Amino acid sequence: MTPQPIELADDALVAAQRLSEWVSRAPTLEEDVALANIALDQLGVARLLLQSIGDEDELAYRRGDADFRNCLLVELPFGRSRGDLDFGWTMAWLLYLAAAQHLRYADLAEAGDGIAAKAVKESAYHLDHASQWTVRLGDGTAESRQRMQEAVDEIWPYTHELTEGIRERWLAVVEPVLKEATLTRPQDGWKPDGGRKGLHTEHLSYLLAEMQALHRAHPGVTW
Amino acid sequence: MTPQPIELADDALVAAQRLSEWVSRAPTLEEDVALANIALDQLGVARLLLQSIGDEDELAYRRGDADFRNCLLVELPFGRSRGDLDFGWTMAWLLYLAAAQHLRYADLAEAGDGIAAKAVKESAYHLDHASQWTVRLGDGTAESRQRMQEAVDEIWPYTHELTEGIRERWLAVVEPVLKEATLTRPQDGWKPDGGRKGLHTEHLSYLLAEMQALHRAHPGVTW
Amino acid sequence: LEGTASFEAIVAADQKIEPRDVMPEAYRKGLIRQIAQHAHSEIIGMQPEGNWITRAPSLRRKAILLAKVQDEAGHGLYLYAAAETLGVTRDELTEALLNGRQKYSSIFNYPTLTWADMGAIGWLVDGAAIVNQVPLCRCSYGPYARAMIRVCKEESFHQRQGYQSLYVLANGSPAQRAMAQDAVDRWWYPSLAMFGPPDTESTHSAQSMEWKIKRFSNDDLRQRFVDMCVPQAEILGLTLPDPDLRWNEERGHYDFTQPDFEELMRVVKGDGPCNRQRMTHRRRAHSDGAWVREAAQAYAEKARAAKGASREEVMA
Amino acid sequence: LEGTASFEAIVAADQKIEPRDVMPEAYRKGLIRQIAQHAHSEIIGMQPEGNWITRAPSLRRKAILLAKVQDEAGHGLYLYAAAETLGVTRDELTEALLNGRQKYSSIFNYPTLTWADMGAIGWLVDGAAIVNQVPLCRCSYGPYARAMIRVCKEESFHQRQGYQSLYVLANGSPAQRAMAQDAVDRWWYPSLAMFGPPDTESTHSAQSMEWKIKRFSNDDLRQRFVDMCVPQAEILGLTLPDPDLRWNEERGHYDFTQPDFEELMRVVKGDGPCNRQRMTHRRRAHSDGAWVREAAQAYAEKARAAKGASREEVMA
Repeated sequence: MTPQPIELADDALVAAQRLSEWVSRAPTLEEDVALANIALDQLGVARLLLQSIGDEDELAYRRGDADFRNCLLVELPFGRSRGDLDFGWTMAWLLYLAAAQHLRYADLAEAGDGIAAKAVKESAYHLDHASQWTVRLGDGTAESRQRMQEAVDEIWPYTHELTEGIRERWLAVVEPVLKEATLTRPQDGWKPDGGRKGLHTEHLSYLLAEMQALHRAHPGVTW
Repeated sequence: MTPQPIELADDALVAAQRLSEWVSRAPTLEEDVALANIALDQLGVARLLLQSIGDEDELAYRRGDADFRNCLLVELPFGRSRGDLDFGWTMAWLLYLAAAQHLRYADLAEAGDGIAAKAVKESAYHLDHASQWTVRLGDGTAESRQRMQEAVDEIWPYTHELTEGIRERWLAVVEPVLKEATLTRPQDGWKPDGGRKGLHTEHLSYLLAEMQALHRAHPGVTW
Repeated sequence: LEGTASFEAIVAADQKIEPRDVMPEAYRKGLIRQIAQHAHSEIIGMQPEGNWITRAPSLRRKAILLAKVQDEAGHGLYLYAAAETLGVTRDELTEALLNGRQKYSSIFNYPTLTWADMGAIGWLVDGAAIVNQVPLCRCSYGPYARAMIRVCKEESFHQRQGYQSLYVLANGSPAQRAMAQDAVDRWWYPSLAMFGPPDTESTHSAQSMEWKIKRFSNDDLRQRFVDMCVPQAEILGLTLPDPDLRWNEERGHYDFTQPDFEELMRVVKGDGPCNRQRMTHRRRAHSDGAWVREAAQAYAEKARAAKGASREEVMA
Repeated sequence: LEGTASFEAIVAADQKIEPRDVMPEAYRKGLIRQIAQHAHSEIIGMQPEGNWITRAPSLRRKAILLAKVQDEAGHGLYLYAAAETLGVTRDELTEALLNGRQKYSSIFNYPTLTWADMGAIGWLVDGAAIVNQVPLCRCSYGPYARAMIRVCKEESFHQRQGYQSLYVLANGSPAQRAMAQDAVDRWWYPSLAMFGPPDTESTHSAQSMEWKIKRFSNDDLRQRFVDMCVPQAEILGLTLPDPDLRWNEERGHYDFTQPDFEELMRVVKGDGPCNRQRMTHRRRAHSDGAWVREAAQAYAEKARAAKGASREEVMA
């Protein structure tokens, strides 16, 4: 089953919003550049997809959380609690997300979709970036391995919704990375979902409140 | 100089909003009760004062941050960064705030103000609560002393704006508490202000965006 | 009368067992389990409602919600105190919550997604809690029964506030009305599940009945709750999400669709939408507060020592 | 020609000094200080603008702002690389920023209070930066001059975007217009202060001029900036907050009120509205990232060792 454009758009938009939290807070200056770049790519694809559906700002700024169709994974904070910003967690999240996006976009590009043809190249870079960091952190210090294992474990349950219909192909991408990173592949178990039906976590409404506050305070104007 | 009702109202309202962040996160269950109680008191006084000026919800939910007249101290996060929630920091903040509010309300109550007559008793309790914790943490463990000293030092600059016109009387309340807590009384130096003119820190617009998001999303309805 | 015979006589006479009375070990253990689970539920229950305090849409509603969540912390305090009369410490109970050995009510493993959830929780969740808890005010263990009287009084106040808040939404703008209906749709079955598994599968029940801890069966209480809610839903003008809900003249009760007990068991076992989040939140609050509790203890010890020293001075 | 004589000949001939050339120690040190301060300013400068990325009011503006802040990180990278050619490491420079020994531009110690600040910063702050920096594209030190060419190109792109964004606000709703005017009111004097103290009080200037690092005096650049801004403000339809601003026919320049240099000195010394916040943010980002940098280094060492080992195997 192919995901709807709004699903892919909301995945990318919410991912861009989350990634923006990293601005000026990355572990290295190179990573500040890289994370902003990935956020920009996600935002760019989100805009193209939203434009293909309707008015991008209307869709981004005027819908409530129950109208969003992103999977739960992208709305999670980068750590166990709201406000957390853990780099290992972010890389595990990006590994999972980019691997899925890359497969989805590749399928769509093959079917002749122009937006996906652009997006597939970018997501290949995101996947590569996240894979490299997963390996470095998994096979780095004792502390980084422990943090990375915890991150890949904690986010894993949310990958079921993310990879609906492409699970096997996705596993074929992700498992070798975890292996190279000397990390234990998490067990399947709990499979939270609901995002595609608008049933989100408690995190999304906070994310959207911040994103939409200014836009909503000035209805109908041009920026 | 007596502060305007809107200044006292906004101090109490923003303080209540900040204190609400503690709900279900306090170090002990007793403290969960106490912090919620103090937040409720602050909210109660804010409501009475706002009602004396106009429509409480219009004032609380429809003004932007530049229209708020609270002092900068109350809008600070409970720690060095947005999202922090440090208990020692909170108690230092409350010690400074409650000492000032107690003096202000006492003056107004003496001049016959009914709202202040209620508020002065509550602020006496807040002051006592914060004083006790300041002493416990200042004179507790090595870690708690260090954390408490850092908190009293970091928030101190913001007390100049808070105590305009009552500095000496305020010092006469606060200094003995710091002394009993075996803490060093911070040096005067930097004196940030602007809150009374609507020039706030970068923190206030985030606090208000969260507070106002739902109300603003449904203009003109009843709750 | 001494020992267990005395215990049975007291229970038979509908008198209260008090902490110093002799009681069967299974009675004591069962009560600890039940009171602790109840206390933990109050503590964890602060989270889903606490989630909306900073965003409450009017100052009046913010004050009401804040007061309610404060009451929940207070209920936690009474209930831990009641459990402590049975010979456990609050620290032990806290530890049992944090390590997952003791449970809390599964209802709190669902997310609060909109403001209307505050109304629906007040109406349905507090309503179900009251139906469950009112009989406990007459339970055989004195400290628990007395704690429940106080808890139930406050809960029914909360329940009315929740209902009233939902009523305003149900009679508000189309968006508010939709929000209210959506909340009821999401909270109805989880509320029904609060009464536990069907009587055919319920463990512990017979013994609890005999000891007058429990006084009605799960299914009886669930039926009572449904019968209470249907007319209230009509007044609200909201639909309960059960197409098979209808009055059964013969039984003198409403027929209704049972909740999905398999889902209940999944949530109890840890796989509800928010189990991990609630536990992480609780554990983090506990560990973030460790330095504060240690400091308070260190200070108290110093103060005691100083008092002792000055007493010695006086004596010398 | 050798040594300092060669250095002076190159400077005199308007040629570039390159890293391997001999240069006076004061030239090297002064350049390090200046380039480092410039690099640090790019890094700290990400914060005030980063503050509005998550709240940008349209997706297009969000993308523009995100790209701009990304460019600032990129500028930081080129500039640290330019400084490294003078024999310092990036770690040393980072340390000097974090411990406060080296400074960054004081303009970033003011808060960004509204979205209009993004426009005002683009127009005024980037505008002032460009006026300051364009002459540096011809400065005597090759790596710095080349970095500045790239930086200035991107900055002038940002400046146009900021101006355009402010133009939309100035021509928008009354609330947007008020927001734009307020932002200009707050950023005007801090922008004028970016050119540094008046020439009468400026240290280092004469030597920098001689060495062709600096090519115009602070006051000349400030005047150039004012002359540039006045007609732009007219097009925007916004007022610069200076009642004494007027064209002086005789001088062929605008007369204007000087910024409050005492305030500038207070901010430079650490008592601006956001100095502590900016430094805390930077220090926390650095310390939060320590485990990541350590892991990357450990991994790189393992990888090198493995490569070495496999080479040994091949050789054996």
